[in-house]
Amino acid sequence: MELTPDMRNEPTLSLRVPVPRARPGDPVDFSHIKPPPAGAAPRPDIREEPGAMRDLAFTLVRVLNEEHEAVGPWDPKLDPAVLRRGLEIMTLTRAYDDRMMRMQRQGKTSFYMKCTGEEAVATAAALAVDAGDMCFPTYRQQAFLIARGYPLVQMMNQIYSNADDPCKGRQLPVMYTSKKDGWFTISGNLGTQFPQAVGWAMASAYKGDHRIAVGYIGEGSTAEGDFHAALTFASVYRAPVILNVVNNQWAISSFQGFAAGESATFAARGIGYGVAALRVDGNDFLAVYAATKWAAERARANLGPTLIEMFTYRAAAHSTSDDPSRYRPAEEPQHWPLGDPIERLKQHLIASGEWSDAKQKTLEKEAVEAVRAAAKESEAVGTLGQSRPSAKTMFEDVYKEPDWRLRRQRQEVGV
Amino acid sequence: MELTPDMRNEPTLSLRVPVPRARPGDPVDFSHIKPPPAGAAPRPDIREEPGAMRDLAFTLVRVLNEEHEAVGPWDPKLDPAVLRRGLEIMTLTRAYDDRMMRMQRQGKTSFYMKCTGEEAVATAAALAVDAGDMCFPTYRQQAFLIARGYPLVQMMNQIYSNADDPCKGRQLPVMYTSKKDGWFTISGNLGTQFPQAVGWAMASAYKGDHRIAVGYIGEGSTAEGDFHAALTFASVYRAPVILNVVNNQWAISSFQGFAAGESATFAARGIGYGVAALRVDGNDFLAVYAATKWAAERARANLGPTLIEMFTYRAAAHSTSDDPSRYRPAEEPQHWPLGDPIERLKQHLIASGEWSDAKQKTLEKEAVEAVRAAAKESEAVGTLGQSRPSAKTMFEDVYKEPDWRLRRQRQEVGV
Amino acid sequence: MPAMNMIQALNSAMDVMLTKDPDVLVFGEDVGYFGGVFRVTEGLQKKHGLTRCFDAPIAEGGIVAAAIGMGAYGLRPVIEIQFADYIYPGYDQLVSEAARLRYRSAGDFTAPITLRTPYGGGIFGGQTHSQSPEAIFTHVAGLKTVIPSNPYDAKGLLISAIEDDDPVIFFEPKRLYNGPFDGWHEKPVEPWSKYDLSDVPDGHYSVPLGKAAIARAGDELTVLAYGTMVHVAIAAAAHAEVDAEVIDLRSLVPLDIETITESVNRTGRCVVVHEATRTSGFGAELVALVQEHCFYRLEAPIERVTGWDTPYPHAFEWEYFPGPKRVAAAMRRAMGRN
Amino acid sequence: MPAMNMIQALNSAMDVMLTKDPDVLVFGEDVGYFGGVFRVTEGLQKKHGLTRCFDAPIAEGGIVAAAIGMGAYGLRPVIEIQFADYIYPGYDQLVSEAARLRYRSAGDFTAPITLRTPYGGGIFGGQTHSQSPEAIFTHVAGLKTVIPSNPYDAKGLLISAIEDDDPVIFFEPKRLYNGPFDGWHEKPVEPWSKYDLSDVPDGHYSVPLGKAAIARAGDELTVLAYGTMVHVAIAAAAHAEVDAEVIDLRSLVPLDIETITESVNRTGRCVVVHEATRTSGFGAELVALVQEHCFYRLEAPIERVTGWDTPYPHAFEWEYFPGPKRVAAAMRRAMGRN
Ligand SMILES: Cc1ncc(C[n+]2csc(CCOP(=O)(O)OP(=O)(O)O)c2C)c(N)n1
Ligand SMILES: Cc1ncc(C[n+]2csc(CCOP(=O)(O)OP(=O)(O)O)c2C)c(N)n1
Ligand SMILES: [Mg+2]
Ligand SMILES: [Mg+2]
Repeated sequence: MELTPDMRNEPTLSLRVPVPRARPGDPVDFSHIKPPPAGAAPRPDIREEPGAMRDLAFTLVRVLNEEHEAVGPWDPKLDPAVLRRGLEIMTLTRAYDDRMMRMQRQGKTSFYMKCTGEEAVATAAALAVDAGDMCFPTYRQQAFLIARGYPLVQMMNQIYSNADDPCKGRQLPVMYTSKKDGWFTISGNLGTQFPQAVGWAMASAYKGDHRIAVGYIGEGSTAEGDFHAALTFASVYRAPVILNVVNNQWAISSFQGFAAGESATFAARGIGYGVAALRVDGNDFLAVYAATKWAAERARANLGPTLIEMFTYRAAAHSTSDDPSRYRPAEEPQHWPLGDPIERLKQHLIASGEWSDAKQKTLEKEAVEAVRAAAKESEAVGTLGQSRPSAKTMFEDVYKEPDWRLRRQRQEVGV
Repeated sequence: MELTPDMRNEPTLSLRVPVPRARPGDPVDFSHIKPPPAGAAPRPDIREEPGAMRDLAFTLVRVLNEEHEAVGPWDPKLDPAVLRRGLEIMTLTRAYDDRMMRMQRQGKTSFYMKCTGEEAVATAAALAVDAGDMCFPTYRQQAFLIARGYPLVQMMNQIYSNADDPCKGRQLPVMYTSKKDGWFTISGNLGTQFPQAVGWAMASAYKGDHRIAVGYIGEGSTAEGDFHAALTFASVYRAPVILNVVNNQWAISSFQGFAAGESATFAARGIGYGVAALRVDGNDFLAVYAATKWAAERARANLGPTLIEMFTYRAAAHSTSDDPSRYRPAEEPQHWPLGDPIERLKQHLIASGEWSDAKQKTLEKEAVEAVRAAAKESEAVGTLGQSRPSAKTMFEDVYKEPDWRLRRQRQEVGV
Repeated sequence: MPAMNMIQALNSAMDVMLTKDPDVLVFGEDVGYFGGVFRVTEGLQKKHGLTRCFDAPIAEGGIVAAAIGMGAYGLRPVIEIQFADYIYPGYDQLVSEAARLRYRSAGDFTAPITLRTPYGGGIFGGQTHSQSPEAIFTHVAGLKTVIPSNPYDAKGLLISAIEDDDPVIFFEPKRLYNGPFDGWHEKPVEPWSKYDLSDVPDGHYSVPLGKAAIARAGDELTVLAYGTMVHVAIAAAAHAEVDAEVIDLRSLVPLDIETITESVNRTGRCVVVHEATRTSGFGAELVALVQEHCFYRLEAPIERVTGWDTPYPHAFEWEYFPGPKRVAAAMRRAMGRN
Repeated sequence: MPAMNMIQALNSAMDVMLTKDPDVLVFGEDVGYFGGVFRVTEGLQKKHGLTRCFDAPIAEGGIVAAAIGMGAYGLRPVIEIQFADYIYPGYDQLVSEAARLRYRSAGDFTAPITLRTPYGGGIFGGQTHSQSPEAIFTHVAGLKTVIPSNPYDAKGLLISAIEDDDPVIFFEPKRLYNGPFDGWHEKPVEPWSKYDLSDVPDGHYSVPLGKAAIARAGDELTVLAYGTMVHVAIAAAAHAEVDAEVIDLRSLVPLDIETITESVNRTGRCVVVHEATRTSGFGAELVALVQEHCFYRLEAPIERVTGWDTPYPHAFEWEYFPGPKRVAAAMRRAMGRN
């Protein structure tokens, strides 16, 4: 006689639902995060087969050690000028974020999203790739756009949906666009831009161009089918693209366990597609720079895509609509074991004699000033509702040319 | 001065499009397939961490050696009665396929799909799991349904969309359904059933049941977002599910390179989700049985999902609408290095003194007879167009109860 | 009876059903510990346990697919899509699978799932937090589409949806969550507690799918509306000084054709309103049905007042939103009074 | 001029465009070496090279997404979805991205992509090889939707679609690939070569989007149709003995409202036909528009003849398909002659 399952002496099944280590009121617990020492991860030749470097998906590429020195094979040996530029951009980004957040609180706009704690992820990447390369960002890579020299005042015009808004008042704040700066129009829909980055890179390859694409996705959004499409297409057509997963541990209130981050690293996703994969300390400016540069070289040499998990932490709220103290210990950000990217780069520059606390103070003041000046200019054009593009523009750009419906609807509005 | 890319001495990018090793007219080339010897792959304890068995995703679990003996740790040590039952089901499946294909050619139905060469994949799995477990099949696991004892005549009634069709003439041929036999209604849409299998398994776990789900997807269809959703949800909720990728090398005319199969194995996809993954010789009945049994035990012990790549070959055309000689060498099937599953199991039984060529001849005759008898019965009810359910059934089962629209539309048809 | 706003009423519906039926479970992005970005599932995890109300991966297709598998097993999953604008990755699973399971298997398998999702504009959400995609579900045989306009109906309809054996897409007018909104956006918002329809019983009751409500009785003209636009239509009637009968459809599929027909045959005039883009919106179906059923009683063309055939622009929210002025103008045109 | 069937005409359109514009490329499932399951891309890879016409992973969402990225770069990708029934996994990318790129970026980025896909029934394809999902695209601002009914238009419209700077969903009536089909399914099929509209020039020409054709001139009644149903409508006119004007819309968005209005205002009667499910089909929009534009000229209710509100059942294909008998009956009803 065959034993049916319930006749066997087996436990019953039970549904497992992930739970983060700490909720509000619990002590912060980052004991599961054990960063390997800086300099420990090997740096393979870009021509190495992805299959030969699978271990890099399970470690953490780190350059800055506890003594703030750059060590190991991934040290990009950067000119101090580049490092200072990185510090400048990150500092400016933080000042910008702070002000825009306050402006939202004051009702000058409807919405804002900070990238606090993640500035290095976008800044170092922006400096490591070429000006012609195209960034397919999420809403948390504003530092990349700032690094490209895009004017703060234009960013603010977008935030305010004012008369000079480059998006003509159509987009939610932070959804910038700037093709000439290599910045793809941000989508409110998560994940969609990741396989588009691959398509853009395929087009560049098709045309015999040199330009590559740099895509971003949050770790929570890796669960979308688009993530899988991006990896599949990138692998099949060996597209010249850098695919960055920004693992900042949280997706609004859901910790990374809900994107299967407890069971494996996000970098490890690359293995199944034969895509080269790196896991990088995202708060280490030098590591981000070096990894991005390596991936860019591979891409430009027709060696195909690289998946990079940028391991970092979302130190601020998800957005102005969010209150993280409802779902994680309020002190969690301060305990993040990989520190703050600005602080770490600053210390490195100080340790190498290129910087000082006083200089940092000045830089911060200048950043606040620059933001204030831009804000003044932008607010003179108008904050949300004070000024906006002509209402007739609302019917433009649906198609290249409006059809009769749109013409008629515009008439109905009387504009 | 910064070098812009085209000033660097770099080659231009080029788009890489995968190309199979042989097209019609070319000599068959399977030189890249190097099956490891039978018995070589280790068999970890089911409690082992998925991270500790990643190598199993890159080898091939094989039990039957060149001498037709069962060897190594994966030998399931099956009772010869089970092996003979397996042989019987596979032989019957092949006879069934052959007849239905001919019936389509004779215009008795609109469409048919064979599973020739892949019979072991579904047959061994069906025998390795419990009767209460739910199979979420593609259109190529008919052997599973046959193994469950589902009447051939019912299958044919479905193929003929006749008056006794359990799907009431609504579905394309081969899209069987039978809940009581643990067989989920087949979808014409690829991939969709894979994450549904995970949901079903989650429900079983939620209810403290013992039953597990067994999902199937073709290697070509792994490119769908549904594949990714299945792996993500299975990993996050540790669902009691076996996720089978049937890698039969082809997806209609596209070889597996278009699903990124050149860059890594399909089993390796599991690694990125921390899902236990096996790559199995799909033409080795014993290996398929053993791997499925192992995965089922893991699932039932609350240890979560297993991804199994069934490495096999689609020996026949994709469907009756297809002609593979247009895109692959006509002789490719005969050269498949892993042989034919029926032949291999037969030789094993003969080698172990449990079978003979004469017995196989008889079995084949009986299978043809059984199919013929069922066909007679089904064709008496009618082939496509000769008989069918009442036309009014067309308006039933859209909802549990038809609304006024459906009642009115039914009246309009006058039924 | 407690005064509930729509959020509380929806929460109560799920609470009641979780208590009553062990086969009901609730999941979606951020719905578990946090209680959802609009707090509609607040407290349910704490009260009913981790496996009965939990978070999901950010994968709308996967959420729907998992729910279908659960439904096939025999559960009654209630899933949340965080914004209706993000429902499209789940569209294939809804159209090709949930909607067809019963039909293609001749009743062997069914998908008794309820998909809740906030829809509509008026919260400065821009084009990806303001959409009204109901029409693309009404086109799909096998799906039901439900949209409440007040707390009482919200709870009763949601309970009906969960108890229904077919898949139901349940759109929640997010602009109405905290109080009715009649489109006069510069007026302060009044909380639901000031309105009768916030008298929501604590326990189990249901409002049947397929039965419209007369939100405002009238004799001069019939307005067909649902969700937020019910309130706009009532405001518009006052503004236009037209004695309009405002029909709150409550469910689009199944549709209460009798109530519609009776009213339009009586008034001879009809205005259809919705927030979604005009072309191929559900208003088109309503116009088609009304002219099919009431042609010989119609005294003026049926008017449609809808969102424009553009995305929902952040800064032009109130030009896009079909507010009381536009609806009133259509009423007056339909009355021949412009 | 060579006689081409619709497959050859479509193939020729792509061949012409691949030759003319190096930024045009073609990809999709099985379209490369094999030439597509309906052979529409046959020979293009061989002639134009591996990187200009190639296979794609089985991932409709990925195919659309890759095309959008290519479009943003500056290419004009032409993608094939193997059956319209399998378009839904790509729906999010089409609705949320392709359709909105230009708008949300204020023209900074565009997606000049053409998506070709065979649609419609009549080939015993069952419910997953017979669907007509055009309506759900016409609801989306930013997309154009085109459906040819004969080889000449097929080529000319496809060239226009590829040259168009906006995303175009191009539905190919697969029942018409090899010859016109008037719905009398028991009659033998006649090849296109017997018809004038198979006179297709070899080289470049275009048929503009947004311009309907009069497929049959008439004075008693106006039929609005597209794709396969154009031929059915013509057959039905003969069967009903009604002097119907059959308008072949050719593109649903943009829609040629003038031709429609002129005709219905003249005939006073209108029948709308499509294969898609009735509720919220594009027919609803057509009815709504006609009654909005021609109300005072209408002498009878506008009739809709459509697929039923069920999936497309394998064995009941001809009960489902809105054949000439059903269309003729509607014509006679509209004429008051039943
Ligand atoms: C398709 C889609 N689903 C859901 C949302 C709502 N949503 C906005 S942000 C967010 C969390 C994203 O988390 P993650 O990807 O980790 O990025 P992060 O915010 O941490 O940078 C969610 C669920 C959305 N915008 N799009
Ligand atoms: C969503 C979807 N896209 C495309 C198709 C058309 N199609 C049917 S079978 C097939 C190939 C599938 O190949 P694979 O997954 O390898 O399975 P196999 O046929 O080899 O068993 C394709 C593209 C479909 N049925 N569904
Ligand atoms: Mg995150
Ligand atoms: Mg295959």
